[in-house]
Amino acid sequence: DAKDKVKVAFIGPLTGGVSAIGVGGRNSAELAVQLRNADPDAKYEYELVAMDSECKPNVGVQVATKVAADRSIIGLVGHYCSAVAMGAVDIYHKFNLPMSVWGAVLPDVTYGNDYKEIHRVNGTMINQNDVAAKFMAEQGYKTWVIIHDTTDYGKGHNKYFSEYLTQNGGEILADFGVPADQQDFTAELTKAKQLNPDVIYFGGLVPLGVRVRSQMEKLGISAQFQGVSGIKSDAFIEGVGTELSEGVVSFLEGAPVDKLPGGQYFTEKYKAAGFAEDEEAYGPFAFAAMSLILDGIEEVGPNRKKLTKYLGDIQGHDSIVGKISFDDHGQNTVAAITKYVVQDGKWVVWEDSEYATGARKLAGK
Amino acid sequence: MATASALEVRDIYAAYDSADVLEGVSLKVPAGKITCLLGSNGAGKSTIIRAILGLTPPRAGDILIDGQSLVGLPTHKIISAGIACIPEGRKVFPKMTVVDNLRLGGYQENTEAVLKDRMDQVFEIFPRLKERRNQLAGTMSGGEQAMVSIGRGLMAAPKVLLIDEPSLGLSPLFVKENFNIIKRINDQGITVFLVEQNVHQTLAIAHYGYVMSQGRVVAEGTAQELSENKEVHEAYFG
Amino acid sequence: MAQQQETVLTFRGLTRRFGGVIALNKFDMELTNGQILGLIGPNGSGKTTSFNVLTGIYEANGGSIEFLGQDITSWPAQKVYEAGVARTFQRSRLCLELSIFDNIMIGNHKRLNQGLLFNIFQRKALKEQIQENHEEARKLLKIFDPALAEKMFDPVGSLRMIDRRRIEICRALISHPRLLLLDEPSAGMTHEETRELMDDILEVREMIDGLSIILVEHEMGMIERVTDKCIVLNFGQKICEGAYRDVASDKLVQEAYLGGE
Amino acid sequence: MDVGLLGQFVVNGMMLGMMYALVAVGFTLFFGVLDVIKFSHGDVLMVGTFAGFSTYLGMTAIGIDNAFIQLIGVLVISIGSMAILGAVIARYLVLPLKSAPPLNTLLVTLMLGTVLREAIRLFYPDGSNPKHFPALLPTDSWSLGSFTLRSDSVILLVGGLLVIVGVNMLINRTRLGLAIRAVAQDEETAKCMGINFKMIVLLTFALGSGVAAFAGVMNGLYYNEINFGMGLLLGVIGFSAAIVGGLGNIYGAILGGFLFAGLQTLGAVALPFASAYKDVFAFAVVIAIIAWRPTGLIAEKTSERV
Amino acid sequence: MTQSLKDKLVIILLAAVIAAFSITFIAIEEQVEIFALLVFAAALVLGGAKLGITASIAQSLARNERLMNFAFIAATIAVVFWFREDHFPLLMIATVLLYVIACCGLNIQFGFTGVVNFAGAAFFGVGCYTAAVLGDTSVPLLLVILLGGIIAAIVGSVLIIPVLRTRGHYAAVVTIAFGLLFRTFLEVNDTLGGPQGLGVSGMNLFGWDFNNNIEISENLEISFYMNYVVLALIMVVLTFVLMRRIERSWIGLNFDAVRLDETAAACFGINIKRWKIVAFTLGNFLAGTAGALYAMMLGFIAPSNFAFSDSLILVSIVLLGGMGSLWGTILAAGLVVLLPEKLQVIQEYRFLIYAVVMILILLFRPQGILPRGLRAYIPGWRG
Ligand SMILES: Nc1ncnc2c1ncn2[C@@H]1O[C@H](COP(=O)(O)OP(=O)(O)OP(=O)(O)O)[C@@H](O)[C@H]1O
Ligand SMILES: Nc1ncnc2c1ncn2[C@@H]1O[C@H](COP(=O)(O)OP(=O)(O)OP(=O)(O)O)[C@@H](O)[C@H]1O
Ligand SMILES: [Mg+2]
Ligand SMILES: [Mg+2]
Repeated sequence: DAKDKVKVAFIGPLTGGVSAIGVGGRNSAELAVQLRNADPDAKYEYELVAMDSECKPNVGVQVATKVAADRSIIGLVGHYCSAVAMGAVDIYHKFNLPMSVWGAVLPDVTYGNDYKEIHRVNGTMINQNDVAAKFMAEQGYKTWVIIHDTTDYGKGHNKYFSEYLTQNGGEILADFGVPADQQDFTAELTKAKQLNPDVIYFGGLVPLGVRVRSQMEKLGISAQFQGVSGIKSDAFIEGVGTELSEGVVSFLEGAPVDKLPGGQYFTEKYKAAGFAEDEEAYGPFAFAAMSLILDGIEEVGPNRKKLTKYLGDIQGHDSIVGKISFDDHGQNTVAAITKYVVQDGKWVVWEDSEYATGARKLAGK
Repeated sequence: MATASALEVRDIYAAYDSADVLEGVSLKVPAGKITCLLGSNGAGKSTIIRAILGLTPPRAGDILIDGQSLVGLPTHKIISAGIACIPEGRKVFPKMTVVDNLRLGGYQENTEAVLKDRMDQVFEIFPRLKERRNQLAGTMSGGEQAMVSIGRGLMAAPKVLLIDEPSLGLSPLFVKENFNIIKRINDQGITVFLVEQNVHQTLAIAHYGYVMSQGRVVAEGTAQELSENKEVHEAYFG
Repeated sequence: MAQQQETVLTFRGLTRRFGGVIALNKFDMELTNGQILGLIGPNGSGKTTSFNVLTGIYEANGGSIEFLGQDITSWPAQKVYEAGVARTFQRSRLCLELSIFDNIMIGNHKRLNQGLLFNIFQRKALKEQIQENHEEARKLLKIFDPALAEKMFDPVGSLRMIDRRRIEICRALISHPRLLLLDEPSAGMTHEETRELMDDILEVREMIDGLSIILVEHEMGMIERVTDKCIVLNFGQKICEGAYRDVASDKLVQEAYLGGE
Repeated sequence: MDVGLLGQFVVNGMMLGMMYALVAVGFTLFFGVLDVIKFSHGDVLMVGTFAGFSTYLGMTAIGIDNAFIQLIGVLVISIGSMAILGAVIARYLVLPLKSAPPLNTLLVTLMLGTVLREAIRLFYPDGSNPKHFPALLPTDSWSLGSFTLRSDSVILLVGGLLVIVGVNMLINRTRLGLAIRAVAQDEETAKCMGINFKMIVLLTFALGSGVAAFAGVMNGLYYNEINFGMGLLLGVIGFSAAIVGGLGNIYGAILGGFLFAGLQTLGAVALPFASAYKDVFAFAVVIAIIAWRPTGLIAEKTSERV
Repeated sequence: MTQSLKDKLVIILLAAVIAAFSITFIAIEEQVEIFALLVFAAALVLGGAKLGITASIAQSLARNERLMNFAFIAATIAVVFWFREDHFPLLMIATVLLYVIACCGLNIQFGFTGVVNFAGAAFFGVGCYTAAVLGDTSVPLLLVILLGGIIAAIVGSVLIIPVLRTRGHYAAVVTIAFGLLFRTFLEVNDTLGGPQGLGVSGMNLFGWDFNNNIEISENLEISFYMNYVVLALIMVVLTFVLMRRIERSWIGLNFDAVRLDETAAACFGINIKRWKIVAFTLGNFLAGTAGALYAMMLGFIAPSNFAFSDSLILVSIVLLGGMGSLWGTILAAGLVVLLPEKLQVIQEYRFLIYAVVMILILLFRPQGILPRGLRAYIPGWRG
């Protein structure tokens, strides 16, 4: 007996500068669907419709409309780029399409509206920077220079980090906003060198982060390099090389995947599925969000309104990124932030690292 | 004819877009002689030159230099076979100096000394060019550009020189001078194929001539014969 | 000559330099109503330059130009045209992608209503204007070549050189200028064609009241036949002035320009 | 500002300027030979860098680990392969569009840039992520107060300078250069002079693309990081630099390149507004310069006549 | 059958075929079908050209312009009606229409007058931001569209001096620099929402909210995008009429003269500066109006919509269609907007494929898909 077909959708940047993360997310969502289809107990047969937003709001709104207007699509896992998400949420609301964000970190995506359709499994940049500022201050650092890209992502990080850092007694000597496609940072870094900060805070994504870290070395800057979730990717380490990545710290929402009961399972399955690309930092969130939506459909059937309701009630739902509980804005509240440090060319959870034990020291300590 | 043809055009047809502009033209340009081609506007004279140079490759027919076919060869190969051209409308390189223009005329020659010699000869014929050696050719007056163009043709020291309306826009004095120059070139042993409107003076220096009309050769003969030909006389002698 | 000797154009000490080259050197000249003036001289003697300075393409470095009583020395090209000077170019400058009619209408700019609102909203009036002008252009072109007049909406790029020259002259004439500047109109034409062209130009002169013409030519037959007066330039300086017959027999002119027999 | 720091800015700016200038030189060449703008230039640079990177990986894999030999290998393969790519582009995309409006060439090469970029992203292993380009040059550094000078920077600067001087000599002093300039102005007449038109165009595109590959490798060696999008902005800036300097000659490209680098450095560190405005500043200055000198800083001599 | 009757039949048939093709193209989703359809269309056009059918159709069209215009409008309405309930196709159609308007603006600039503009997206963006800022005020929204255009034109006037002084590639750089500057400025400066962008309230006409679906009856609810499609269609028709009238008047002639030979134009009294300013301003105005409605339709705008690459998309529409060609612009806008969308199925490969398709089209039709013909001042009139 053939099962009924149900469509679910994924939206992310599949082309352009941040496509690595988008494709990783797409693969992870795909994996969730594959696994569910392989499950003999599943009630429906799922089909994934994946769309490319190019990380551009106008394209994002287009594909959002396409997905939302297609009544055969029941749920959506969408958006890594916050500006795109911001533009699209109105549409999901209008068409009553329940969705969960898998990567965008701008608080306003969930908090800027009262739409019950909108959820987010990953944390916002608020949580991340709160933890980051406290942690770095605890390490005894006093002065910072901030380099951030001028997209919503970088500017948001700059805003929240500065806010929390001042609360924690840190001092910001200078901040530099740079376009997301800048190649040369020697001017900014030379100025930074003159200011001689303890830490260089970088708010942006891997490509830019790699350049900043590499060029710090060129100019002989020995300050600690602190990144945001956007650089927590093996691509960062690969890009700057093992030597330069050593001791770089970064912060990411959610518990480390391999620490979670289901995490090991995810990593194995992802490998087994044979995707050409890595899952990247937000792959687990895409997987978790998709799984959550599939769980919902299994539970309440292929109906948008019911699924929205189901998602609204989610509390303490198990997932590979930890327990998911949505607050009244659909934001996952259990957004544990994990601290990472690069050790011997690998991202290691801070607490497990030789840095935590004191065997190795961060720069300037 | 006693002398062998340096250049021979056999029954060529050529077209630009659709209609044929040349309809079965045959010509012989004997070595060491001046052969002229007369004809009214739009008769297809320039098209023959373009066909010889491979710029408007003929649709049918053959073009031979020293018995070797040129049809289908790219222009630069045709030039290497020993042909040079002084094109209609001068066609100087406007953003280059006079010297560079002349230097390009001798592009196929590699020896600096030879080139210098030839350039000195050109300067001797056209003192104005020597004066203006570093002026951009594009800024020169119409007649001055003609001098550059002729000088450039001489720089190649070709076996066969194709000349298309060289006296266009030249002063009467210079037109005369020009025909003298062509004669002198020919005296040096260069075969000349001359397209002109200036019938009197052309026939005065040419050995043999053809008359074209609407894509066909309508008359031919020695210069003498042509000047005496009644029809030609009526049609072209003002 | 029908008209009285009213002065149309005066150059006083007109000078123009290009770097070290003095293209025009204190050039004095006078042209009266209805006159055809032949401007001749060796290559590079400044003939075209005098046209360019007169029409405002180049600025004069010295001297003055007076046209119909106005000092137009540093007027821009547009204003000179408005005042009634039209020209052809030594190297034909037609818009090859446009039709014959379009090209001629470019020359008629000052007689067409160029208002934005007129063109966009008063379509009926515009239509009439188009048709009137079409008729006029046809008539003019017919004088030069009846066959061409039937091809008004063909692109100029498809025409022979000689036809393009004719169109260029029509473009200059259509606006009924007071002064027509012709820069080597017969270049590349046979004797016969040259003669026809000259007849056509003379015919047009009869049509347009008080039209004066300056003609630059190297074809002495033509100069002899049509000019009332000749000026010979050499190195930017006037070396001789007078009727063609007198000028032609001048020794200096013979030496510098004509080349004695 | 202390002298050391100033020196640092100057050296950094010069490195940046050198790279812009090298890209701009390519634009000047293409423009010079066919009056076309090849917008895929930046992406060819990027592909060249990846070709060099792959060469390095390959050499390492077969056990060649002498940095000097690696460097030579990287340069030869990268420049050589891009020269071929440049010629292929000229042959199949640029020459066929010779008689179309010039903007169409621009569009086609722009699309080609997208093809190259996307192809690397999709088909190069893990192509969407940045790669760590090895430091193949000696990295000793001298410090003097706040001034640090690294030997690799010096070598790159000198290398870049040599390439530019070489290209300039080639264009202005040789028969090939003469032919390139002639072809640029009048194809048919150039042919009548006995110039092999097609060959010259292909050679020029090969030359320009080879220079781009050199700039790409230089970029990789200097920043130690390469990625599939690196050519995009570099292309736009190189183009702007070539124009602002003036398309008439190579000095324009050099001047434009250094000017741009100078503006960006100045905008980032020395002006009284947030550094994020530095590109706004740089481009505003570019507009102002062009308004002031409509044919570039080193204006082309006009050769137009009426 | 008489010639004129035959012409009329040909035109109506053609419009019907175009409508059917558009509907199929917009409706299908399967990769194979899309390629099959594209190949089929290409074969049809190429085959038609070989057999001379295209030429004879073109003649029929030229003889009956009025009918052709109406037939094509009818075809568009048929397509729109077909998708009356489907939001997404209507959104795409409206997007195409608005791109057509913006590209008409660019056509005036460099198709007619030769003033290159590589900052089309920036002027489009000015319109968008105008709508975003004014959308919440009490300014009537129809006026906002107009204001979008006017403000775009005013912003453009900043560039007038460099644009007037430069030509060709130099002018290109002026606008490229402006486009980059514009986007960076929006991103860095937070007054207009910064990189996060701005929400835009929807169009509202005399109390009629454009963002609500139109309920006709119990089981027929027309998509709210229909509002925008209709308004956009009206704007396209107006733009089209304007473009045609410009082209077929002395203004169009002046534009052409300025583009083709500035020196000759000046010698015949044509005021180069005036016409360049008119073209530049009018072009930016059109781009701005299109932008204003686009922003209201989309409901959200951000700086990354107005990048250099977006300007290039506009330029490529103009070139692909054929410079100065109106029908070409419409065709190319359809292709350039819809094709990447249709290629969504191949996801990350879509830009690769899209770029390859564009290259192929240009190699086969270097002058654009429908090159502009000679000016016919009065349709069908040849003196
Ligand atoms: N590029 C071209 N495209 C189409 N037709 C052309 C082209 N060049 C010339 N023609 C046509 O070919 C015919 C012959 O032209 P050609 O230039 O050979 O004549 P010609 O005898 O040299 O005349 P002239 O004395 O004017 O130089 C003319 O009718 C001309 O219109
Ligand atoms: N734009 C310019 N730049 C530099 N020199 C120029 C320029 N225009 C003209 N000249 C020089 O000025 C002189 C006069 O040129 P002009 O064109 O007026 O001569 P002309 O009398 O028309 O000659 P021709 O009969 O050969 O056309 C020439 O020596 C020419 O080289
Ligand atoms: Mg000829
Ligand atoms: Mg002259």
